[in-house]
Amino acid sequence: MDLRGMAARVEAGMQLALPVDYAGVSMAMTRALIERGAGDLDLFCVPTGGLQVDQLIGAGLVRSVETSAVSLGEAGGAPRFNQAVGEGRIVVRDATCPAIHAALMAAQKGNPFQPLRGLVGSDVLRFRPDWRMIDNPFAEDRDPIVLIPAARPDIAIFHAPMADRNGNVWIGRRRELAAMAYAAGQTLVTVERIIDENLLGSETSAAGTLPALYVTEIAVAPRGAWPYGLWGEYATDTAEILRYAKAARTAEGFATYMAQPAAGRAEEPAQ
Amino acid sequence: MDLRGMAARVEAGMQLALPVDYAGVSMAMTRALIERGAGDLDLFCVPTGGLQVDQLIGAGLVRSVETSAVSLGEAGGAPRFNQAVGEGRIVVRDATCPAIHAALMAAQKGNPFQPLRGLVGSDVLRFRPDWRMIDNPFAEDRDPIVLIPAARPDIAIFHAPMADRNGNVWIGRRRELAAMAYAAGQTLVTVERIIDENLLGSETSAAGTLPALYVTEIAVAPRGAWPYGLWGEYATDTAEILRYAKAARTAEGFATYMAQPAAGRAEEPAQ
Amino acid sequence: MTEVHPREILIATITRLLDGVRHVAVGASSPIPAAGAMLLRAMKKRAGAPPVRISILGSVEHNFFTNGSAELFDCAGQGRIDAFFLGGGQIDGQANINLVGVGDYPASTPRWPGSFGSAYLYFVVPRVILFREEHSPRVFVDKVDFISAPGTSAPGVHRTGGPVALLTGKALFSFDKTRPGFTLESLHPGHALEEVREATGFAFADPRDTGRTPAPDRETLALLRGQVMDELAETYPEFASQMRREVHA
Amino acid sequence: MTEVHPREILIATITRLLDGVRHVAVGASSPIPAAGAMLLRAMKKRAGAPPVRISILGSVEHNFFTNGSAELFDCAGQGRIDAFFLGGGQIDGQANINLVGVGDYPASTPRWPGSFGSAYLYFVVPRVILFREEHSPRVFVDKVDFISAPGTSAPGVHRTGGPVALLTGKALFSFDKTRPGFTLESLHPGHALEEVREATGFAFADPRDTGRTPAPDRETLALLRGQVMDELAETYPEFASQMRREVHA
Repeated sequence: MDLRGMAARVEAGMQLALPVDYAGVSMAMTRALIERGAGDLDLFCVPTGGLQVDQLIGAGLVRSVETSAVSLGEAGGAPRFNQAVGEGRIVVRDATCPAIHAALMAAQKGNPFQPLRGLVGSDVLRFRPDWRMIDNPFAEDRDPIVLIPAARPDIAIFHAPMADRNGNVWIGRRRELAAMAYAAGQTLVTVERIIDENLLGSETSAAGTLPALYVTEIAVAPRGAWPYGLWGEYATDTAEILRYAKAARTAEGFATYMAQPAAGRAEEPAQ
Repeated sequence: MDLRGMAARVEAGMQLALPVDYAGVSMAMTRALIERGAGDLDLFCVPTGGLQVDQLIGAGLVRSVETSAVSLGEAGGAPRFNQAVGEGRIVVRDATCPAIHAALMAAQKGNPFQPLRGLVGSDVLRFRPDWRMIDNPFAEDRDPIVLIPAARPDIAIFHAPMADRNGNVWIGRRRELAAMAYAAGQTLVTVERIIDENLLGSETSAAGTLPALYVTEIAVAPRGAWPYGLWGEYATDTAEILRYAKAARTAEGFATYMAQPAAGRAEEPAQ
Repeated sequence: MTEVHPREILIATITRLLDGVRHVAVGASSPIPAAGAMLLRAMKKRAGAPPVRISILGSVEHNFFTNGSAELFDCAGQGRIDAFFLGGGQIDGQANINLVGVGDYPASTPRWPGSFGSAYLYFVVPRVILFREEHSPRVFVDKVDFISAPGTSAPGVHRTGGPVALLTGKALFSFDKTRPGFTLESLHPGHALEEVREATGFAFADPRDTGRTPAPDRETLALLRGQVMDELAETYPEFASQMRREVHA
Repeated sequence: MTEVHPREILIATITRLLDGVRHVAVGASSPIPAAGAMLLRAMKKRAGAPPVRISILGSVEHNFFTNGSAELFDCAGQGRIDAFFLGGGQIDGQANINLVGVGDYPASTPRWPGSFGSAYLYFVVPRVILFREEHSPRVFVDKVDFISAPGTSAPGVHRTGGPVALLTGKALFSFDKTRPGFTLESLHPGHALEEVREATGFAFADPRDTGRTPAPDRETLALLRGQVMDELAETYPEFASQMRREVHA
């Protein structure tokens, strides 16, 4: 499968689950999604968003973002996100990290909701009419507790070091990637490489493997997280993220930046 | 730490979480617990019990068992368990496997409860007054759903292939062992061996590692799951389990069996 | 080579009942359901149809799960398991199953192991096949002594799954949840309606045109006795060698 | 070697505030809290006291978690994290914090990244230290524009954690949840009460005997400038080298 073919699975109006900076962002898919052009996307950040979210917003493809935060980390605020929020062009469903995880866990378990402590009295809760507060039925006295409804994203997209020829994907200890795949209808994965060894063939590699059962498509994309890093593979290219942060302060600067080829990433090979 | 020292942490009236046959039962701890003699134990089987549960019951140490099943697998019913149930000498809190997992997940998340589908109309639910049924607050019409309260066992006990010198334990894909440790107040682990490598030192081994943060004590017990098998290490000694099943049909036969040394297990070395 | 073995008819019947599933889960000690699933997989592969995935619980070889023993239930809750098998010490005419014991709970005598995952999986796996070789009045009762999992649920109860068929050593029944009740679909070769009625403690519908449970055709039988038995032997060596002895006797 | 660096006073103050914790979690871009935690760990080790565990989020080197990014929150919910640090674009006199933005939500301008885990961790981590170097009226406001997480909760709300102190570039405050409100504990060297009052947009209690925030003693300073800076450099190389330049200037 190639990136373009995978991007074709994304239809306008779909909800996409995307991982946090350090967990394996498929930056390789970002340009394929922009080229594909399916808009009105609802992004679900697990549990925060960064460069990929900012670029999809900058390209005008995003209708809403559910997230605990969007930022470029050391490079500061996410410029296209911040401007779109200020201009009211996107809806932000502000959450808190464990609420994002709770929503996925509910879907993983086939449950309609998952409880979560905290939140009571916050404006995060006040602006989430889709969340509910009940009294804990096990408590003797009043004990308000929030219920987070299940999130079932249409498509989860992430990048991982490797997959085997059976479609199993090695995610190591980044188990939020498994949580995304369990919850999502489809899961699209880019990887650095395909290996011949069966990842489920040994207990050692199986421990960090997302089984093919949960994986819809895989495409090879060397350095596919760039300019983000990938654990155990390569470090974040902070200079490039700073370059983006500076360029994307204006819509024009963003357009110019995106018109350049992705310098730090090898082109994906035909497969 | 030696087995006797670890067993000394178990006090009368405590709740112990114990894993399923194939996940790493610390059979080595069974005799240490019997020698220790702390009684009135509440056993919490994750999610079913076998030889270890039967032997602790046979030794008269058990007050109650919360479980989805107790059996010796191919060797048939668990004789000491079945007799104790028939004579009303132990309380059985019959559950269903995902309810056991839900109870641990609630504790893992610091939640008072976790919802679970199914169960409605079963006698499993009818005989569990500690569970609650509510109407799903997200549904428009009536939608009954069961809430399972959190289980926070005093001590989790299991056997694993290896631990490192920092106290990290390799559990592979047997993530129910992590769930037990997250939920429990203390976690006691026997292992085949201690390794010099830091299990958190590489992404590959870290993926299957329970961090020392959750581990209270570790003791070396070669072939510590025997006569059960241990994944990637040794197979189940079915003949021995059959021998037990036959012997333990009577209280006398059980006593005779338990008076014999554990033939298939090397004595644990001093550490 | 002998005639068709009675268990080969059971296996081929399971294969028919599973037709169309993408993912079937099988218990660790269920060689006949596993063989039925493997036969389906082999037939679909031969026909170039979409693949069939089989998860055998407790097997290392066929363990496609990596998230501990909770994953099977999560996977079912996600709607990713299309079919599963349940048995029972008692099964009644409303498809209620009892895996706990006989007599007044909690002092059941005999006490059986327990409900395992049935109280959940019966609700969320679309195609549950009840399978019990022993066909006797002590198994098929009018009313189970303990409902590990109910055959049907009241309107409004979330239920995406449930029983579709009951396969025994003597006959095949379908289950109609609206009635609710079992309908005799076919008698296995060598078994008569009167015998089945006497061996069944509950009433069932019995259409006039009840036929014989079909035996697998030659091609299917060859596949079953060859490739499928080889695959089965990896997980159930004793069952596979017993079958081979009896088939070649 | 220069006098004590202002940030060394902050680090040593954090070490004091953390005294007694078994496990402290630190954000990925929080070098001063991390240094304070590392200094505590080194001091406890030297004294032969029970070890202090430090989890640095997003760090590979100091990542003791193996269950994805949910594990920090699970761990806190289990009561296994004793201390954590929170900041805020705005912090008010009731210890409410705002990480979302200024002005009318949702069209906040500026919009900040978002609440991260604050709306949960503030409730369940027993010892939350509010840390913000910038001490100005735009940060310390009378009332935050958006409550990412409230400083206190009504009776009956499950809350095992919350703020114990506020440390800024100018002063140290304690927090009294019964009032609720901050109390000035000490002024850092070089800062006056009047200056702090002008830089703070909320009212705070101001006991007569407010003293100076103590500087670390010689031994502690040596440990901080040696071993702790070496450890810190592994995760925060730029911060550590900047600190070293300024300390040796």
